[in-house]
Amino acid sequence: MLKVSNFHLNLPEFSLKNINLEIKKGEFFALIGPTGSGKSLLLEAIMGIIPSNSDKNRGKIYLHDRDITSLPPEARGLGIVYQDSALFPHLTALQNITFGLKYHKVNMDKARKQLDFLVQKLGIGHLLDRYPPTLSGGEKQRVALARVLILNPQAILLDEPLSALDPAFQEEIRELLKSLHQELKITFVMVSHNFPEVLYLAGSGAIIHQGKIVQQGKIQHIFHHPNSCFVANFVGIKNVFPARINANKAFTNGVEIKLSPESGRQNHNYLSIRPEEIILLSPDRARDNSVDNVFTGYITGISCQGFYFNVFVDVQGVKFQAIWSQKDMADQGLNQGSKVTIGFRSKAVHTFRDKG
Amino acid sequence: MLKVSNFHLNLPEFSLKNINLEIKKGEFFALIGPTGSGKSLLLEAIMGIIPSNSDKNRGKIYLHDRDITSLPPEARGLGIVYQDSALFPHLTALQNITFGLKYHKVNMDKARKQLDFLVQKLGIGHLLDRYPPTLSGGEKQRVALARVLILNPQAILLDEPLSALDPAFQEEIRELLKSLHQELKITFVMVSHNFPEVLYLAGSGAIIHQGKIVQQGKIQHIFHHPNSCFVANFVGIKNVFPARINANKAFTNGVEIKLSPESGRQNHNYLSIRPEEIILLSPDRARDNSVDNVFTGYITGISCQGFYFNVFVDVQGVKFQAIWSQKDMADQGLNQGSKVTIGFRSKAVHTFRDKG
Amino acid sequence: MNSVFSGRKKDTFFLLLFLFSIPLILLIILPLGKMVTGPDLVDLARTIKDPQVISALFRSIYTSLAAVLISFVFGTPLAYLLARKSFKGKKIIEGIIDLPIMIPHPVIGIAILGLAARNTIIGQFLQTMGIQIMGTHTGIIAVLTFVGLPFYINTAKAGFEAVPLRLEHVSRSLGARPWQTFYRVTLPLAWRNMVLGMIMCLARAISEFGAVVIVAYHPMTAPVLIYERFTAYGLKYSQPVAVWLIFVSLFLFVLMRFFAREKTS
Amino acid sequence: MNSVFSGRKKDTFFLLLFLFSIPLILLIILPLGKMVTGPDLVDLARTIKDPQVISALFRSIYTSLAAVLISFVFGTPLAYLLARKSFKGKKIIEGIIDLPIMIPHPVIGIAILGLAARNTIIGQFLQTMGIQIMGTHTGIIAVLTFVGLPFYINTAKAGFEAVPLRLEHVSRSLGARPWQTFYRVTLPLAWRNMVLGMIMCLARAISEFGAVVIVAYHPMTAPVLIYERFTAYGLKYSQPVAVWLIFVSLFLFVLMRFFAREKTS
Repeated sequence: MLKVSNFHLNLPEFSLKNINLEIKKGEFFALIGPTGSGKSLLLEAIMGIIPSNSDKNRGKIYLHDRDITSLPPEARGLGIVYQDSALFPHLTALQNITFGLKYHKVNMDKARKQLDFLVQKLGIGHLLDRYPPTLSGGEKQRVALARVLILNPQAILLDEPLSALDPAFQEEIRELLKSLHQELKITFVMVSHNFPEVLYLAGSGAIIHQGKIVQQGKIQHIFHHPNSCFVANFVGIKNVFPARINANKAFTNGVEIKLSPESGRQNHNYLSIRPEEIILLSPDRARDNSVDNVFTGYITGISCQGFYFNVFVDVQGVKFQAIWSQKDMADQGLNQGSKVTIGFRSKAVHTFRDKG
Repeated sequence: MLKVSNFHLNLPEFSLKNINLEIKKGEFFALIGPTGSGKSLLLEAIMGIIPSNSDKNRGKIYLHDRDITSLPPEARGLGIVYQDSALFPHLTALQNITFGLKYHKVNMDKARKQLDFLVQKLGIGHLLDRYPPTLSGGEKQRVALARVLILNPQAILLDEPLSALDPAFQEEIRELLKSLHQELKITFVMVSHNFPEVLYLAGSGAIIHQGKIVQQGKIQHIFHHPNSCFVANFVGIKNVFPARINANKAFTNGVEIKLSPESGRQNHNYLSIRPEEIILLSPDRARDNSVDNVFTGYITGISCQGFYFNVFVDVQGVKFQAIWSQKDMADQGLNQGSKVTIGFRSKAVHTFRDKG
Repeated sequence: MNSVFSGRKKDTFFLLLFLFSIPLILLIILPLGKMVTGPDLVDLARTIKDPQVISALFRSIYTSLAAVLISFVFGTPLAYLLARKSFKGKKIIEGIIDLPIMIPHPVIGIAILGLAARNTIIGQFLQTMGIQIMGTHTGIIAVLTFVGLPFYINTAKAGFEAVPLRLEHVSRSLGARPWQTFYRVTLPLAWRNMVLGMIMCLARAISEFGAVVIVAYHPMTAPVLIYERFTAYGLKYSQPVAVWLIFVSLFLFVLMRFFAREKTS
Repeated sequence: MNSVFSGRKKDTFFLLLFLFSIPLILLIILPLGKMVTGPDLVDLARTIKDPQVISALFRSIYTSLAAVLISFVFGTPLAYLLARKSFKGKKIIEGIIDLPIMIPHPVIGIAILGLAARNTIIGQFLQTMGIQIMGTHTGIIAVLTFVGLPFYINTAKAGFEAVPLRLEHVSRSLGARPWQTFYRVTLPLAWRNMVLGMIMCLARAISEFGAVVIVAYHPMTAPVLIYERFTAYGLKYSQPVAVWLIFVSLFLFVLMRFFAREKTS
């Protein structure tokens, strides 16, 4: 539906290189990357907002097979919502929402119905006569969403829509985006650097690093099967170890780890295990048959993260990091220095090749 | 050690009201509150940075029983680190670090040793000749910490030291602060609106709301025993219900909840349970004797939060929210609509009185 | 003035700063204050009935307004262009815009007169069009536009720059073309600066003397009349006219401060 | 200029803006360009050997430098005070600082002369001190300080405001007193704006004519000399002096653009 093909963009101080994306209709797609990776630049390029000091050679962007590469933003049929809402400060919430109507051939009756629907859905009936500076962050984002939604764009681009909000509003707007996506089947393209948020909202996505797409696919797949150390660290896989891999076994620092039978691992040189996959075994359940990697080690560090603990376990010099609940820890009376038995399924061990 | 007594501060558009704090030597103390609650204003007032349009009547601030209320910032013996580091852009990292030395009577040998120690401890040896604009966020915060630490202030004030950093740097600086506090026994006063971060670093703290301190004490105590709906929501207790309380029982929407024996509950009208305290019981363990509140309900919502799920369970119209692991959910094959047995200890139920 | 030091006991530093800056403030207010209070009301009343004074004041006002209008019509597009686009030669254009502030005032007059000299292409073109510079309103307006222009363009440009680019992008994304975006988003958010710029341009134009006196001693604008009275009759006779011109300038000035203040609040 | 439109096919809007703004750019560069290229090199060479021209140029430069020095010494504390403190009457002081921009130039001269009139307290005080205004360098410097001052103060103030207050707070928290903070933090970060302000003040002072001609026809500053040559001998004889004064102004101007550019990069 939205397709970016061999897209390049060179700015004096930064460039996007050979971007290829394909986003399906009705999908919630995430462009994920650290600050300065170029993700917002790519989003604006899709919108048609290209810095004037960029060059000309820049591949193609298609929307429903229509080449929109050289169309101005107003002719693309896309909508955008920024983290700071970017509401027009001199117009009321209602005037903001209806701003775009006169540039679109819309039936006024239909538009009025759509407006009523959105006002109700977004819960902004009481805000319509107010000016943006008097609105809270969450209220601003609701109005900004209404302003875009009323035009029925073919896709809505979201530029870190939650990052400028207080935690309570973040949750509120996140739920709202989820329900808009599920109920109205809108195609969303969201830029974010917050992985939990992406995991909650998006179905698929792409990781951007230094202007290049380094991995794309289903979010759950990226989350569990990173293809490089950068992605592994970025998605919060704390256990990333260089390893020598030999058929269904991996050796890291002398520790032998069983792998699930799988082909194509010849060149792999890293393994990764998500910390929540590493479970605490009680001594009597140490031979749980679903867990085929079992090790004994010592706790070298515990840090409380609210309702769970990050626990560091040293197994023959390999430092595993696990996430265990308060209850897990209390049941066995664990402390710094305690001897523990840990385990993880061979299926939870992911391997990849990193050239770095 | 640091004591704020009956402190008031009136600005045209905001005021701090009757602030009382007592911070012990070597403590990591957190001032916690939402955006605009006045927490940074209080921190700057402790530092001696008072907006010039404030009034004069403003209680007392003591440092080691010395009244510092009317001392200028340079005479207070405190240090401050801001979220944006506030390094001097025209000076190298080293010049930034040594900036304050000439205003303090320090033995140059001692200062040099201290510098070597800090450079090594903070890992900034390779940055000393660089100018702040060329440093990353995490590097800037390390230099800013060194600049303050080299003067051995009696306490270090931290103004949201992590909030401007990328997630990876946040973790790095958080660990650094933890280890500085543990190894050097420095007194820290940190402003934050991020509860997990506070929980990780601070021992005690105070919650500020609209310029007033609404609760103070040990962080763990605040976290589990909020004294108002505002604090309960702020610290992320998702289950806050109005309740009629009768000796050791509470009734909320007709559901009877057992309480642990405790006195002084006569006027309480709310109860709260942290979501991680609500555990999923397998039908065969439904009479686990440590869990004395057991209910059967239906799952009305599941939201994936990365490595755990937020699950909403409806028990006779009371909507409980629980946090369960992927494994918990998978073991029982739970989905939206599934019938589940949940339980929590009577000790996990906290009650309080809210006037609102 | 006391409240400079409120809330702090030891603000000696700022007190010193303040004491040190008193001479300059006196340098400005003493001469002006003395002059405005100098002439008696009878003199002032008699002066404003003098037809020569009235026509000079009105000539100053309407030639200045014409310069403002020209600056507005042609300067607004340029200000917006400079605020929004980066292109090769932009620094040079910005430099050219600032030039009139730097050029000595009689030199401006001489340069503009020189342009109309009969032995040049431009001069011959102006002549065939029937346009006279020397001693005409056209010449005065050209000179006043020259000196007032940078004030309008720089102030309007600052106003356009203060409108977040993102708002224009959002407007485009909602379907508005560039000029629709300019009209519905940029203009309403920048108009206060544009008005401020026009007032500054007007004030600068009304106060100009050195360039005008070269291009047109007659017909007389107010500053030229003041100069003539001073040289012909001395200080005392020039003061009442000067006071009236100051009143006009002060009125513009109060207007300007009003707009400048509203903007920041 | 082509690159205004690169990267976009349909930037007709900005092309139109650009075309519309051409007349103003021509209004500035045509007269100046023509004048600078007008006089032949022989005329220019002869003019610069004229002792009267040399002494007028140098008088302009050093009286202007004196005005800059006074503005710097007394204006810096005021600029810092205005940038950092909010107090009752601040708006009024800012208004007073801006006044000289608004006041018609001959009026400034008349006002300053009026101050020294013998029948006033200040006039008598000046007389007992042996200070003359009329026809002296003192008078010229007073007038040039009056007109140049706002340019220095406003630019320096903008420089001070651009230094984050937080940096000063941090400096204080590290033990530096207010003046130590000013010297080690504020000054190094704001000096570029201060220099820029001094250059603007200098340029404004050098270009002044209307106020100077009232206070001191003799000794002649360069703009007065140009005016005299124009009235006595006509356009052709005033141009070479004007060109030399433009060279001085342009030199200042290039300096100014250089500092202004460095600041933004």
